[in-house]
Order: sequence, then structure tokens, then C-alpha cells
Amino acid sequence: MISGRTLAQGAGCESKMSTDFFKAVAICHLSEKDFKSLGLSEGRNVLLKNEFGQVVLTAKKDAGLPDSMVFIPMGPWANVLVGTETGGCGTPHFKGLEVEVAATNSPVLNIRELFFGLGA
Amino acid sequence: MRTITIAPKNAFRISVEAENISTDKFAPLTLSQINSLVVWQGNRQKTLSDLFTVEGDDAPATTEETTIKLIGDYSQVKRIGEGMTAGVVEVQGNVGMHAGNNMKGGLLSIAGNADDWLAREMRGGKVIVMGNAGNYLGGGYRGEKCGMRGGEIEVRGNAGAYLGEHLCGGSIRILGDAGDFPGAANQGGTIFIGGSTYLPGAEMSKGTITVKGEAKVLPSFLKTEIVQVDGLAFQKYTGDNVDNGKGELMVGVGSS
Amino acid sequence: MSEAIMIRDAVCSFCGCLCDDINVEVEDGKIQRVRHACRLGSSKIMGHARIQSPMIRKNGVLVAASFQEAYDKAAEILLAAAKPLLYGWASTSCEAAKKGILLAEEVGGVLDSTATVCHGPSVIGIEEKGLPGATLGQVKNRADTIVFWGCNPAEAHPRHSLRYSSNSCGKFTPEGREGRKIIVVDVRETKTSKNADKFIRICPGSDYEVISALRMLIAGKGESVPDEVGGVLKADLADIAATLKAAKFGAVFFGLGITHSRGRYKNIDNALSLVAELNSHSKFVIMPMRGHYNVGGIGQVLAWSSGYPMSVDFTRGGPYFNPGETSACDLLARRDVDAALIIAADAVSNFPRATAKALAGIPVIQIDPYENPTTLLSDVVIPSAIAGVEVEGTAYRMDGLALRLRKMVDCSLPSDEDILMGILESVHKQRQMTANEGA
Amino acid sequence: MIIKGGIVYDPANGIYGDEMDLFIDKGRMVEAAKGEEIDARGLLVMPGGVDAHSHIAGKKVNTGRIMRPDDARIGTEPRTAVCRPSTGYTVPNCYAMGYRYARMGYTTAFEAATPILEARHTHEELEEIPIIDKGALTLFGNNWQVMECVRDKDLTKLAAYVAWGLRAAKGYGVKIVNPGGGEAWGFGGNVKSQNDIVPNFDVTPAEIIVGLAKANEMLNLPHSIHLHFNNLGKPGNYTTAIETLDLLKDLKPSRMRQVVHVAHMQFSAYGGTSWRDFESKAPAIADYFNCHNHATMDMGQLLFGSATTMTADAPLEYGNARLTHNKWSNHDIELEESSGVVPMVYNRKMLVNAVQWAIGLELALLVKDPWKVLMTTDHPNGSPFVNYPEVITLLMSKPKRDLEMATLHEQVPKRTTLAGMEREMDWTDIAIMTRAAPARVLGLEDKGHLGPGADGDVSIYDLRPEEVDTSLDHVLVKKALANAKYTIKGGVVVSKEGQILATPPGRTFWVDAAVPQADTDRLMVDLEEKFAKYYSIQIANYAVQDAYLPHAQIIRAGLPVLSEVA
Repeated sequence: MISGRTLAQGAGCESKMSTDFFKAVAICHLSEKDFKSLGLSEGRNVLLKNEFGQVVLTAKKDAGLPDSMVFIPMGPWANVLVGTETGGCGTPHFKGLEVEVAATNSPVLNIRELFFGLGA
Repeated sequence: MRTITIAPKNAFRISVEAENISTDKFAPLTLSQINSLVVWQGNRQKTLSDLFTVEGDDAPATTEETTIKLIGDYSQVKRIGEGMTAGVVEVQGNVGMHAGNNMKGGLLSIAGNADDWLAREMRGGKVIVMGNAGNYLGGGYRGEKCGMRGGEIEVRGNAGAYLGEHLCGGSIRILGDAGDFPGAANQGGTIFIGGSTYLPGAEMSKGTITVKGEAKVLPSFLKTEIVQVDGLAFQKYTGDNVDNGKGELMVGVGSS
Repeated sequence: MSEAIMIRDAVCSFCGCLCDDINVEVEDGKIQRVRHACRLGSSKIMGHARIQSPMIRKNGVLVAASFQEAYDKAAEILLAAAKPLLYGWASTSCEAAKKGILLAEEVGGVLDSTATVCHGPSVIGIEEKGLPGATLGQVKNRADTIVFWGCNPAEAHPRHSLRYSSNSCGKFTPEGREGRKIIVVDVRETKTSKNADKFIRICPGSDYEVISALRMLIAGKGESVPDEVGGVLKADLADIAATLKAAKFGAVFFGLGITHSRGRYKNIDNALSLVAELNSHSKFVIMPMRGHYNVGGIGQVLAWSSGYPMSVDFTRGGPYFNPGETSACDLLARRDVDAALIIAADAVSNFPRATAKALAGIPVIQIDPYENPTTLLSDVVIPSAIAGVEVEGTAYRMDGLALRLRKMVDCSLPSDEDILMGILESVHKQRQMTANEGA
Repeated sequence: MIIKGGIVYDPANGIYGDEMDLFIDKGRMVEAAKGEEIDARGLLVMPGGVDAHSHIAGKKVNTGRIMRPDDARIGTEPRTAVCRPSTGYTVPNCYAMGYRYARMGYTTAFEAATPILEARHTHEELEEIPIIDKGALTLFGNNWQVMECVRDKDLTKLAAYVAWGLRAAKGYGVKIVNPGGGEAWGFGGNVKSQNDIVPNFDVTPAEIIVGLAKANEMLNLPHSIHLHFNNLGKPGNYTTAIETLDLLKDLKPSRMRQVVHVAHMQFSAYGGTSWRDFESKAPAIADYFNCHNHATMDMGQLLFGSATTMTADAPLEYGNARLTHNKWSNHDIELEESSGVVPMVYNRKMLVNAVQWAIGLELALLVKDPWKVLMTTDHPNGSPFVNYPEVITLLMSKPKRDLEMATLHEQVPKRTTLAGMEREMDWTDIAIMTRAAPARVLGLEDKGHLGPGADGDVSIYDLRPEEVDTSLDHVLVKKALANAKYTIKGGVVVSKEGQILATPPGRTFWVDAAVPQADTDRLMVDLEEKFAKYYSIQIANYAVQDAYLPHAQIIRAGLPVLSEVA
């Protein structure tokens, strides 16, 4: 799993509670082949899981991605899958994480739902 | 022989900086003087007795004849044994960051795990860890050209990333696995890793790194011969050739 | 209706490009139109929904409060803490940063910037090797070869290519894109790689090895390099090495693709050596693609104030620096702070989930123009005016160049600088009261 | 304020160790005043120290800090009720700079090299340095507009540009560093002599230097051109130095001062053909200075230990980095300059370093007139400024020099003439080299002396000039100079016995030179094209805004004199 900036993520990062930001960021890019082999179609969701957490995202085809790699715009959804370890130098691994991906019928949590229970 | 035993009064939420817990600092002091040594918890300056119970012989002794026993959990206590030149510091559990910083002599033994930066810039003496050690074991400070310069470190478990960075002397022995980049910019120290690791010896110019298990080796190392050490076969490499390094890297045969 | 005013050559305060040719049309005290800015800049300058009033959490709910009440509550939280974290600083002015450093000294806290989750590894790399760089105009006027390594300016810094790099024209580069060789190194195809002459796809986490192989090839020691490194054929690497050596002026821009991946600061360290060595053959410079518009500025201010550019621990009075120990993510993950002030950054969104969770367990003060997930778990929320739109100030571009941010429109909210001064004054006041009570 | 009974050295006013009272009122020296009395009976009293060449602020300095956390940790001092925290040794933080200068009795220091484009940054840092008064020299020697004016022999346009550039940078004077070499470095090259053609610009370094010197005098600037020679730091470079100085010997200064100030002469007084046969040519350089009156120099003394080299001479720094295999930062500034930073450790057992150490001292001791030699270490290139007491005691004590010499590489006496040098400086020499001369060289009329109207900057040392043997008691002298008994800045005691008592903000001097509007109009045509095509920022955002100099002190120059000439 790789997370990183996109135009839409950048344009929305000062209105994080908005639906535009949700649409821009709560997504998961997959290669065409992976998209097909998971039996996905436009608008379907995927469940991503690793030792740090799990998150549901809307699947999106990306011709530029190699197989077995997913890309998620940087932000709170991607960070569910990121661990706290910084290797002693302060920066967590936001890229190059192993995740399991499966198609799912579960809904994508919106930003308030995503942080429900975390707040005071 | 004078033995002083210290135990935390409570568990620490905010880490404690206790560079005064060292044989050199304790040796010339009576117990009540030791009790009033300064420790820091965040921005609060405290005395040792605010946070710890201190027991043992009251009469000062030489540093060589001083032993400090640390009972309880010290995983949130930093800089224990900093700069010590002789004597013994015995940690019965885990220890926090920077234990044995700039240590020059004596023995620091840790029964549990040690956090990052153990024995940073060590110059002499011996450190033994029965459990695991964190990142930057025997490393240097940020931006310095030299890490550990002398002495001996042994870790019975695993070690974290960047162990022995800028190593200028001394020896480090890890019985388990080591994290990424052990012995980076090694300038003359010796590292032994019983288990596996990743990209050892980056930019090393001198010294030796032996990896008994598997290791991903940089493309800038030159594969030379197979050598036998203590009945085991090792693939020998020289490097790091990006800097025309003359270091030796030995990796157990059977790995890539 | 008042007449429209045109503000010319204003500085955009979105990303590290700090484009300074922005024209803004203001009418009735509102921004009507933004010219020359990219989608990111326009979006920022046109504005979003704002927090309207200071808020203090009472019985689990944020309720409106006065600014003074918010300053007093913030000061109370900071004074009660043995180790407060003051985090953010990337999207505000240097003037605010200066006050923030003063506050961190005053309350004995740890000050860290968002660099810690983006180019922090670059800083550590620079501490190992130094930074052979240049201003962006030097690249524009001279570069005939440009490498984008692990960065995607087409999405993160949309005007970079036209103003400063691949597509810009200058004195010795009149042909612009036509006269340049563009190489993109990444783990995936991006909009940036589509504009490249050569795209090198490497395996995730193999940056260090690939750079070592390039250093060997450039030094003419390629014989021992294996046939494939990091998923790239040696022939392709040799080809790149030859291109780099033949450059008249080369520039390497690198991004989070290299700092966030396995190897982290060692990747940067190696890239810095590569560029230093290339200077024996051709002229070469390298620079990080800084994200938030003033993440460079907080680094500069902190360096001249404390000696260190990020992750500075003031708890013992004298500055101490050690990323991995004094950096925000580590302190939170280790539960080694007992209060936090988050300013001009959304830590809850941008930190790993478990790290963000640690913020829920301690009192949090937020200073920000916008509501975001950090607001959800803050105890004091103080809305601020936006530097570079509503307040003047200083920002440092990704190449270290300082520019003056303009004020385009009025705002009834105080600036970050004012808010920090308000908190600082309350800190002094409460200290004085405690001292008087003691006496 | 009254300073009672000090032994005063104020060479600018012809006072050489007289016992007298001094008076300060409203921040200035006056004939008589009342108020706080400072007991200075029998103690050494001098004007506040003036450092005319030091790298204290700006991008280079901060780059040094950022790449050297190893240095920052050395000088850590916690915050106090009066002081912000201090860090660093060779690259101290801003606060430490102010406190450490003040502790030594210095009240003024000038940043030696600022590109116009990055002057905003320099002023941000200068403003953050407490206590001392400051100024920044502006770099012109590799500037496209300058080279084009010189190529076109358009001196009036060049003068208009210098005036415009100083105003844009809020700069104090004209600094020239390896002219032409910085431009050549834009494509990785350098110039090898003052007569090389600068690639793509069809001018020579010699033409740039002479052109800027003439413009400097046309503008009647308080300071002369401030020159870092081509080939600096290279064996055999003393010929470049002498030949370049000779280009300027017939120029008439517009004020009572030199025509050229040579920065850190030590680095340009080298003989030999390589580092193997490297030797001192200080005698030849000193000879030139003794026979000519158009030039002054500062020592650029090198001391053993840690340093951080930082200069606009970027190709030199690349060479340093490759030679020492050390970290290397470079920073090219579009259309204007280049620069570099490399940490360094000077070792007394290394022949080259030991010879360099000797050269600085030879220069100061061989030049007969102390008004021609300023004491500097080119902070932090030769050594950090906190080591000035070491340099001063080396100049004052032959026994101290002998002690040092005994620890050096044994070839030093063969490669230098220092061993045979008997001269020991006195307090008058020192007061000139550290106070009166730097102020005069910079053209700071109210600095470096204690006459009525001068700034109320006074340093008082716990030394009795009438008792102390500066030759034998060098340990005592060095200790006393490190922490003045009192440092008074603008009539305020800022430091007492090493303790900082007050941190008033210092002023920043800059020079506003008026030029005929017609020249500026012609110039703007060129500049507008440059900004449209080549600069990466708009002309509207270029000049340093007034907000960055809340404590500005503007010195006027230019037009009236221009019209007189016409």
C-alpha cells in the first residue's frame, strides 16, 4: 500500500469535514488486473486489512499502478493502516505497507464515523 | 564493595531523564546526598528521592567498587549510566533510551530490553542486554562523524535499525536479528549478527560485519571468496565500493 | 457596492512553490476571483467553511467561549503539563512560529512541525551529508536534465513544472521542455511520469540500492553491479547514469516517495552523495519538494532560534533535538506527552491511527481556521485568520527563499501570532498569580 | 552614566592609556553627565568592539546550523530570566551570537555576505540577534546586471544598480566574492585568474572589480568595496592578491578611507604550487600593504579546532568537501551568486593548517600600521568569534606564540617567518585593530571611538594596563578578555563579568544612496526584463520590506556628491 498526495486531496484538505473531501480521499486505487480479479465494478467497495487496522474504501481502477499495489490518497482513511513505528527517526511508514484487500459490501465510513469513539 | 539499590516509587507516564544514576556520580556521595541528586521529568526538576527509593551502604566508595542495582521498570527512564567510567550498573528489567551514553568503562547489564540509542558514543567498558535492543545501538549523535569508539556490546536478543552507525571502534555482538542498515558508515568497528539483517555496511570504509543468517547485500559490494569460520561457510564481500571502502562483510552461505 | 480592487503579484500560501504572481480581485471585502493560481491555490484563497467562535469543551461538548476564556484555558492546560507538545506550524507564518517558539520555551514544551511526517528524514539526511541546492530560478535558467524521484508535482505542486522546472524557460534554457531531459523515478505511473522522457519504475523500498548502483555506474565501477537492482535492469541504470553525467546542469527533486519508504533518511543520505559525486562530472543540485507552504519556514526560524530545524525539546530549558525521541509521532506513540497544542495542522488526520488515538487521552488545544478531525477531540478550539490571505507575514519557499505574504481581505478573527501572544500573556498572568499565592 | 577612573584607549581620538572619566547620556558619549556610576578605576577601558567581517546571519549561516546538530549541542545554555536559550559553537543560534559578542565587550558586528534575493532572510536573523548593532554587506560580484553594465562600460547604470541593490537588500556595502567564479559555478566551472573571461558574459573578474570600485566611489558609500579574491584558499594565490590590488591603486577614494578592503587576507597569502610545497607569502603581502595606502585587510585568523567554512565562493567549498570528504552544502542564487558550507577541523599537526595559522599572525605582525589590519577569524571560517581573546593574546605575547609553535608540525618555522618575529602588540594596537580601525574601514562615524557624540558603547576589562605584563601574563589577559567586567551598549550595562543583564535590540545600518532618476529609469528597463524572463519571483516581491528592519539606521550617500563630480 502506498499513500500520497492527489490534486483533489490537496484541494479538499482545508475542508476535511466535507463530502468533497470524502469523495476525493476515501478511495483505493487498484491496477486493472487486480480490480478485475477481485470481481470489482465501479462504485464497489474494498476492505483493506493489516496488523494495524482495517478500513473500507471505494475501489477505483488505475492504469498506472502495477499489480499487487494499491494507492490511497493521504489522509485519515489511509492512516488507519499505518503503524506507529518510526524506526527511531520520527517518521512513520506511510508507504510500502503490506495489506490484504478483498471486495466487501460494507459501507465506507464518513469522517465523523471514522473517528467515532476516538474523541473526547 | 558498595551496593546501592534503587526502585521507582510509581510507574512513570512522562519519561524521566536520570543521567545522575551512574556509578561515577554515586561513588563519592552519601545516601542522603544521592537522594538529593537532580532528575528531570518533563519540565519538572526533581530529586532522585522524589521519584525513587534509594537503599544501600551509606559510606562513599571508589567508582570501581560501586554497584547500582535498579529494580522495577526503567523503560521510561533515560540516560542511565551516562558517561560511567567503572563499577557496575545492573538493571533487572527494561531500560529506557540512551542507557550507557558515552560510557567509558565498567559494566552495564540489562536483564530485560533496552530502548533506542543504547551506548551511544560509547568509548569503553561493557554492555550486556539479555533481551532486545532498540534502534541506533552504539550509534553517534545526529550529524556526528563518529559513533561508538571502543568497548563491547552484547545483545542476546534482537537489535533495531541503524545499529553501530558511524562505528569507529569496539565490537557489537547481536545473537538474534538486526534491523535495517547495521554498521552504516562503519570506520573500523566489528559487528556480529547471529540472525538476519538488511543492507549491512552501507558506506562502510573499514571494519568487519559478519552476518550468520540472511542478509540483503547492496549492489555496491564486491563478492569475493567463500571462507570457513568455526566450521561455517560465509560468502565474503568487500565494500562499500561507492566510497572505495575497504570493509569486510561476511554473510552465511545459503542466503542471497 | 464598492469598486473591485485588484491585488497583484500576491504570494499563494498553499504549497512550497509559493507562486508570487497571483492576482486577486476583491470586492465588498470578499475575494471574487483568483488568477494565475492552480486548483489547489484557488481553492485555498477562495476559502472554505470556517470555525466561527472559540470553543471550550464542557461535559464532553464544545461550547462557544470568548477569546480570553480560550486563551486562559489554553494557558492553564499548558502550565499544568510536565511535557506539552506544540505541533504543526507548516501552514502559518514565520511571525507565528517565532511566538510559538517563545511559548514553547516559556512552558517548557516540545515543539515539532509537520516536517516530522514528511521531510523529517530529509533533514536527518542533510545532517549526514549537507544539501547541494540552488534557488528554483537557477534550475529554470540552467537545467537541461531534471530528475523527479518519488514525487508527483503534477498533483502536489501543479505549477512547479511551468514556473521552475521541466517546462520553464530561462536564459540558457530558451526551449523550455523541448531542450530538457526529464527522468521520473517512482513505484507507479503518475501524471508527472507521463511528462517524462524516461520513466524508471522501481520496486517499493528499493531506492537505496538503486542509488548505490547509480553511484557505482557514475564512478565507472559498474562491472560488479548486478544485472538487476530494485526491479530495474542494469542497462537502464547505465543509461540514466550516462544521461546524468552528460548534463550541463542537472537537478534532482525528491518527495515523500523516498522519505516515506523503507530506508527513510538513508535514502536521502545516499541521494545527497550521488549528487555531490555528480558534481565531479557535471553541475548538479538536489532539493526536497516541500508540501505545506511554510514547512520550510518553521524549519528556518526554529534553526536560528534553537539551533535545530524540527523536533526541539525545551523541557529542560536548553534546546535538545533528536528525531525518533523528541518527534511528535514518537512522543505520542510512547504516551510521553501530557498536553498538546496543535496549530495550522491536522494531526489527527495525518498521523497513524494509533498515534492520533494518543491525542484523545490528553488535553488538546487547536488553533486553526477550519474544522477538521483534530477539532473532534480538542478541548479548546481557537479559530484564526489565514496567513497569506487575511494576515501578512513571512514564508519560506521550498528552496529556502523568504517571501512576504500579503493581506488580501480583512478578517475579524485574530491571527495565529495574536492568539499565541494571548496565550503567552495568560501564561505570564497565571504564573504571577501562583507566585503571589505562594508568597 | 559616569565611568570613573578607567585607563582609556581611544586611539581614534589620540588617547592611549590615559586615566579619565567617561560620560554617557541618552545612549551617546558626552562631555559630562550624571547618573549611575561605574567604578573602572585602573581598569582597561576601550570603545565597544566592532567586527567588520563575520558570518552571523542568513541562509548560509542557517544552513550551517541545520547540517550541524553536532555543533549545536556543544554550546547549549538554558533559558534564563533575561536570556533566550543558547546553542552552538561554530554556528551559534541568534541569541547566543548577541550574548557572546556582548560578553567579550563587542557591540557591533557586520554580516559579510548577503545576496540581494535572500536579504529578507538575513534581516530576519539580524533582527533576532540581541544587543549588538549590525549591518549586512551585499553581494554584487557575480550578478548578471553588474556584469552586463561592466561589459557595456555603462558606469552610471552600474552605480544606479548598486544603489538600487543596496536599497532592495537594505544592505550596507558592496561585497565581491570570487567575481565571475560564482557565475561560472552555475555550470560547475570557475575562473582561474582575475583576467579570465567569465563564461557567457564577456567580462573579466578584473573588470568587475574595477567597475564596482568606481561605482562605489561614485556613490560615495561609507564603506569601500569589500573583496574576497579569486583563487582564494589555493596554493600560490598571493600573486592573484597582489595583481588584483594593483588594479585599484590609482583609484581616488570618495571619503577618507581605503579604496578596497580585503576580506580574510590569510586565505589569500599562500605560496607554493600545491599543498605539498605550500608556504607562507605573508611577507610579500605585508610588504605590499606597507608600500601602498589604498587597501586594508582583515586577518581571517585560523585557529585549531572546529570551524564551519561558509562562503559565497561555492567552487572553493566543493573543493574543500572533496578534499576532506566532509558534508557539503551548496546554494546557487539565480542571477546573483553561489555559496557553500563545509564543516572543518583544523589540526595543529597538519602542516597546511599549522602554516595557515602562522600566516594570519605574520600578516598582522608584519604590517606596520595597525589601522590597515582588522582582527577577525572570518567567523566561523577560521574559528568562531568567541576565540578572539586567543587571537589577541597571540598578537600581544611572543612567549605564547612560542608555546604554540612548539606543539605544531615541525616544518612550520621553515614554511613561515613567524618564529623569528619579536613584535608584541600593545593595547593601542589592539584597540585600533578591534575598535577604531574596523569602524573607520566600514565608515561608521559613531563607532569605534569615545569622543562626544559617539555611540555609548564601552567595554571595561578586569585588567590593569599599568600593571599587567601582557607578554608573560597571557593566560590572565585571555581570561579577562573573554568576559568583560562591563559591556555597555548605548549607555546600558548589557553584560557584567560574563553575565547578561539586559538584552536591548540592536540597530541595523543600511545605506541609501541617491542616484539621478534618469540612470534608474534606464536601469529599470533592464531589470523589468530580467524579472519577466529570468527571476523566479516578481519584481514587486523582491525588495526587503521595511517590516523586516524595525530598528533600521539609514545612512545617506550618493547624489549630492554625484552632482559635484558632474
